[in-house]
Amino acid sequence: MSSLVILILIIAGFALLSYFGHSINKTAGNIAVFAAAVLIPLYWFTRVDFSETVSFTISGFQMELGYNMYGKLFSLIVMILSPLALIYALGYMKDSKRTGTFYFSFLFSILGMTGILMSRDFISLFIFWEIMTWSSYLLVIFLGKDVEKTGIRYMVFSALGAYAMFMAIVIIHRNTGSMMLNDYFNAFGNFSTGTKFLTGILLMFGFALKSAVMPVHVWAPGAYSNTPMAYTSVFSGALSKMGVYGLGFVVINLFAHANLHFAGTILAWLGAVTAVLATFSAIFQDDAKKLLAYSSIAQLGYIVTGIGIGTELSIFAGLYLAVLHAAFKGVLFMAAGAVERQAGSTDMTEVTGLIRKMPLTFFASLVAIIALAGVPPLGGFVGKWMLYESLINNGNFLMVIMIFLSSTAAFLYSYKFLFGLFLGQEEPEFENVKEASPLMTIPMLLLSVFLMITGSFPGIVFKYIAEGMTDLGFHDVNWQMSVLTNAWGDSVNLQHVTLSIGVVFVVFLIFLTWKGYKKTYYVSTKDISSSGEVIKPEDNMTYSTDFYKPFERVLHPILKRKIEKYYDEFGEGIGALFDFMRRIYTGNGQTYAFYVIVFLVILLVFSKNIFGY
Amino acid sequence: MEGIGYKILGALLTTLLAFTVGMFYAGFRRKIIARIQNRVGPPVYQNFLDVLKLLSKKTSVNHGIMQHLAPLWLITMSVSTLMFIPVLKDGLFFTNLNFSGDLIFLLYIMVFGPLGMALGAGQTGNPNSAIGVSRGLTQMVGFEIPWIMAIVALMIQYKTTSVTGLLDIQSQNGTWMMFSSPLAFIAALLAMPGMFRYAPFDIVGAPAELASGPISEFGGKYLSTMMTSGSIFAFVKLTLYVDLFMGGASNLIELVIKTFALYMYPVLWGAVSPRFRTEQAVRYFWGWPLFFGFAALIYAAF
Amino acid sequence: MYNDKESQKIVDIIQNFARKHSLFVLAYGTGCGAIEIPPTMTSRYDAERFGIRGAATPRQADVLLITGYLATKTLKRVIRVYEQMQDPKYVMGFGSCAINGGMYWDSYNTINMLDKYIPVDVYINGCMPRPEAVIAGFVKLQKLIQEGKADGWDRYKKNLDEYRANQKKIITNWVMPDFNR
Amino acid sequence: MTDPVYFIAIPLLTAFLLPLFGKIYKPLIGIIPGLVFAFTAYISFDLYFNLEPGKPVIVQMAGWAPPWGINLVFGEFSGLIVSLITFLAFLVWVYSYNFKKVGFDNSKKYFTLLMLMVAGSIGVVLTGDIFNMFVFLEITAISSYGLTAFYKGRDSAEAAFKFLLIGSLSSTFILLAILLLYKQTGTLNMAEIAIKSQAIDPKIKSIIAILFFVGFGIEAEMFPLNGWVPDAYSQAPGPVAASFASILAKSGIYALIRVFYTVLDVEGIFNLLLTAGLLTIIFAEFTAMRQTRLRRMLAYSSIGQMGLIMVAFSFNTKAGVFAGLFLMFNHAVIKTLLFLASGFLTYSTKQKKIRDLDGFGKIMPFTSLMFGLGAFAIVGLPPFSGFWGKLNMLTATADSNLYLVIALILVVAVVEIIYYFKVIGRLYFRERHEDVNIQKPTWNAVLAMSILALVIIGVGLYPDFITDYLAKATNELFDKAGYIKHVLPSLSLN
Repeated sequence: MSSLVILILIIAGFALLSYFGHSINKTAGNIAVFAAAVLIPLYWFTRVDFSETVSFTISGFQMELGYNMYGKLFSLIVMILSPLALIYALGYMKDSKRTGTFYFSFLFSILGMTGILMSRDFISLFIFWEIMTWSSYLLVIFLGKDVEKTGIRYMVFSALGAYAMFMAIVIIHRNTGSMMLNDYFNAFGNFSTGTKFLTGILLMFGFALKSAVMPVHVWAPGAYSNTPMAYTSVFSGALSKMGVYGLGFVVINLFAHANLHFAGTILAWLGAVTAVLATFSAIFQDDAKKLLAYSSIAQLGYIVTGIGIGTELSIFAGLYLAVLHAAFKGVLFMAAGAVERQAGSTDMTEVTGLIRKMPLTFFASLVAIIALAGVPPLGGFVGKWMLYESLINNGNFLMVIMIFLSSTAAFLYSYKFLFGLFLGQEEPEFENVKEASPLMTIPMLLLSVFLMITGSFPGIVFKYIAEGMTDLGFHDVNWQMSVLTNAWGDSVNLQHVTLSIGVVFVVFLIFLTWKGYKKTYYVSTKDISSSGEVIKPEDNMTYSTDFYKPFERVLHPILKRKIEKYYDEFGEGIGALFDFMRRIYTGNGQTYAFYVIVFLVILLVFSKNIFGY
Repeated sequence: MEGIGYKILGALLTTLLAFTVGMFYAGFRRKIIARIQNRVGPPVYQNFLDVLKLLSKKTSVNHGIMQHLAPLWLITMSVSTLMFIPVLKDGLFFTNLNFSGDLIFLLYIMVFGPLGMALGAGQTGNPNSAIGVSRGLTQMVGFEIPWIMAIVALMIQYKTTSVTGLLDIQSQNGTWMMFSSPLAFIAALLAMPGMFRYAPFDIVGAPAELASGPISEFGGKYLSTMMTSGSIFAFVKLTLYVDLFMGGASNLIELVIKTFALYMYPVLWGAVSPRFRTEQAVRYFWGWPLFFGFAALIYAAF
Repeated sequence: MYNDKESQKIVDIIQNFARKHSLFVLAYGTGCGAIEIPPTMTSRYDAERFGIRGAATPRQADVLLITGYLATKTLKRVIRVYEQMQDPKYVMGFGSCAINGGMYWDSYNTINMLDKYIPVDVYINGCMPRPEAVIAGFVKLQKLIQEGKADGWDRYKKNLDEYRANQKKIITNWVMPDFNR
Repeated sequence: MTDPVYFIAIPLLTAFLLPLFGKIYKPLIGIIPGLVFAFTAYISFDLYFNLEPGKPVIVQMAGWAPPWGINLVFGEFSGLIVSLITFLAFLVWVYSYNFKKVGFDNSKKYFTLLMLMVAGSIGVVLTGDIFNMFVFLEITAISSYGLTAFYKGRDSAEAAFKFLLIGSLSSTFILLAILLLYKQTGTLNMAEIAIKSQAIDPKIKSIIAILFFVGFGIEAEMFPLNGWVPDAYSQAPGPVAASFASILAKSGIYALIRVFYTVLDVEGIFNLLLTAGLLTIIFAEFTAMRQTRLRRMLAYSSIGQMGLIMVAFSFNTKAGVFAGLFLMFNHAVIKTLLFLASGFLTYSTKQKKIRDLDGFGKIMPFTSLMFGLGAFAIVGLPPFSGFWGKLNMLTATADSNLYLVIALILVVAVVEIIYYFKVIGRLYFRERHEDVNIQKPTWNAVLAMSILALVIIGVGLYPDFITDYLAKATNELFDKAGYIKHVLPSLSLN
């Protein structure tokens, strides 16, 4: 049997095994999950043959599975992030109920993602897409919070996206008679203009929705923050990348080849607007999970912008950011989950001063935040740099400014996240908080090590991206292990950067620590200069409510219009319409009989119009 | 250019130069403000004494590892940024690593320090520090935008993103960019006082309301490191402006004259200004500076 | 204990020179002397020419100015502020109130001798001292620092028990964090 | 042994003899119908799998050859539907064999009526005589009225009365149409009418078509003729609602298709069917969304599915018919599962409100799982059978260049997702109310639901289990000449 099919079967098997294992007892289930976390990537890395294809025909539709290098790049994200998240989940979900369902859905969503990335035809793509959607839906509502609002919103928007794709798929089938992706790409140039736009835009809509592009992002904040954090790291890190994956091949394979660049530009603009507005929203969140959710949307905005611009460097940047975003957002959601589990809340106005209680979690978050903010010498900078350079080289100066605005404003929420949870005064309430279990910290630390390495040697990721881009039609992409170069020949040598920062840092670290080492005292966070007043342990002086109030005042004119409100109003309007429709069924027999007669009469009267004689 | 020894020596010399010049500039500032207020004012070397005194404090306290590291981040940022800026156009000692970084990189590395500083200030648990950080980050969003617009305008106009490249273009053309792209210069100039955090943009420190804001829990060696970093960073910013808009400098005297002239602008403005509220500051930056930034971009692109 | 200038090491001389010319002042302005600080600092008398400038928090400050009488209630705060300052640190007592209670010598809620509770390096005479006197006090302090004689911080550490005993006589509900340097 | 006559004869006979059996030995009332359903299912499968390609089994009643006698035609199309009906009837019996609310006192009534309904439906599908079809339809309808009023309550009676009112209108129109047809052609045999109908005055033919359309449309739950549906579905017992969806509605749509595909050749009727189907979908699904009671929601959803089937058949293409058949299969299997599961879910709640189901996932895990599975399948999520139906349906629509219809169907599918997932959300992710009494599903109900679930998953994973049969049935439906040739070997289509 083909290794691809075996991979799918292994994941499905582990899903069932975890489910039934958990219905026997927790240990059995956890062993199954752990085995899944180890064996699935092991199989993928060692046994899966990437040149293999499997084709079969179901119900008259030809289907084909097989990796290409572009899919492999994204599979890499899935196959590295998901097992880590699974291991994390073993710690995170230790005391939860219904863990069987959780791991079942978790593994099924991995199955969906794996399947999407190896699909070479629309049918299997759609099938796996839908599997991914419903399994993630089950996880979104897993905690039972806001089932009606968030869950339904997620499902409705996912369905809208999926069905847009579905419509595109059947129209493609109508026009090409085939469901293969390649047939579509090859035939695209010969389509009529209307069909080109219809299929392209519908597909783009479907994928853009998954990557939470404004204005169809509204499902994301609730969905990301309601899901158990163990899954959200995958949700935001890997699952949303499926949208990016799709956008990549739609925008590049279709629009670029058919000279419809402006469609990509529109997408890029949407991405930039998303980045700015989502960042602004993230700044004013009080819940760390919501903050991270909006931040995810913003980061996806960068990625989408990179993809949408469609030059070599910008796609490179987009894909690199996609990989990096998976890593750092994975860490951050895991960290938020660890805090939630250990301290009981992620409300940044309540939780303070955990740094000394959870140092490892803090360290991982710090690394991730630096990467997120794009500050050298960590990996995030590389992606930001390439994105800016590609935009500047391309002359998209307004978009550069928007991305800059967004990423400068990103410092605000980055800081707020670290400050809100880990810094500030220590509270007696959190006196007994312990560091999270090694099952939770080790995945975080592994990912942060990855982020640190990419700061100096992004080439380890570039290699796969360059391979993947051959499938988008960019052959011989130039990359170096640690030198970034733009189209104008300007470059940044990351090793010099790391070296210079590192040397200066170490020199001054030694100086600052050595100088008066014995006379440097640690004092508690209650010992602050407060006009001589002695702060009692129960008084918390940390400033965390309305943290960015001045900025909120500045942005008030922008922020007061919430797109959710329009959707809600639209929903209410539709609801009223439905209510009106419902009135047709009065429950009165005579009325129904009357309808029948009227219908008959109408038909008879208009029979000439209907039948033509 | 060859030889690792020269490189290290050059780096040390540059740092020393930046420190000295920055310290004297700060001293001049105090002196000038004093004279404007009809006072005698401290001697111009006063800041050296301050740093030395703080360094020779016998004890120091911190509230945890982040506070310990915060001054470190600041000075690392200042010195590293300095390494990637061509202090003089060419020469053995003062160009350092400027060939391996570009403007975007500089923009990003320049926020490395403030972020670390903010984390350290956050750990102290002092509400004034947190308020200061909140204000500082907000103000940063304000001034970064026109400043970036100016820079992007230059980059688009001259098709290079490296500082060295922009310097070369200026020496080839024989004109400074403040004349060849005046709109960008105006935008950058209007954003500049925000970067220096002098009045009317001294909302972060604001001794009267925030008890010096983020640094309120830092003393002794920490404060001295931060003051050192601040003076180096002031020099870095001035040199960057000079490199970008005033044709750089080919010897130290030219550099000092140009930077000092430029430095007088935020100083003198600050000497006679009260303080903005945070939102007023952001609104200021998103007003005329933004307009000139847009104008510069449009001028550059078409 | 009192070092002569000759017996100081060269490092100490440099350090003391820096300390002397860079005095960051934290004014504890509860007494009437607080009103004398602004003229001292501003154009008329311009203390900055001596390197004296205000500090916002005790962590950064070198000199603590006790500007007049101290109520028993505020003594606690003064001690707190003093202990938060970094060594070496100096205290200046303003006016008669800080020396012996002044016109409040028999008041039930002011302290009479500041030196019993925290070590005072320089007293400035007067009720209140004019800015000229304040500057004279600073010059005196500078001289003491140069000579290494401004060592109140050292005395406080060495005789902490004695100071604490005195402080606890006044402050009955003692909830201060320990001072253990 | 395997003769199509048994389909009708045995259930009819047993239905009337059932009270007698009950007199002999009471448990026989439960067992005998099972045997009968098992037997009909057996013979229908036996016949169906042994069919020679393109050669229907034709039975002449009472020795009269058509066109004078009544004949039964068990072809690839009708055979498929009959197999489906008998199979589901058997499962409904398995489920309701000891359904608690069907008390022993009433169970003979219940099974009598159920058997009558099944026999009638099979008759409708198999018969080759249009008047006979009317008769069978009446049998089905009348037994359905009885089943609707089974609980004897006020609401049930009202529902049954509405059903009766609309149903009698339906009968009237069909009868009128048959009369007109007979007047014009002088025959009642469908094959012969098919030949002669081309000669009918188009005006009269259009009137006949309209009358048939409205008459069968009522049975097929077409908008705006479907006022009876929600009441009947929600007031009848759970298994009865299931059999309405899987059996009654199927015979209605079958009759509609048979008449318009084979018997009458009317231009324009398919556009009408398309319009009616779309209206049905829109109104039913949008109404379903605002329902607060589970049964009514399912009933409206069922109407919506029927609308979808009508749309599929209205394309008049092979792909369309294939998709329509797939949808019929899905609707029959999945809706039956949903109704069966809802029978236990709403067992002890008087109002049958959706909000009473909070947290049932924990206390009734199996039934909730079945409901969830059915919901996943009916909204068309892979890997369940509903997906393939929808896929075929949409490709057929696209092949007919009806892009707006695709959009409409998909928008409606989103609506469907909303209301089904609301229920799932309540079932699994809400805290349950304090005072709920539940009824654990009996072992036979578990068996029935499991079989249906397995069919759904099996077809979902590998739809080719059934696609061959559907394709054959499609071909047969379009092979009008073949049908006539087999039924009336003496005549031929000129």
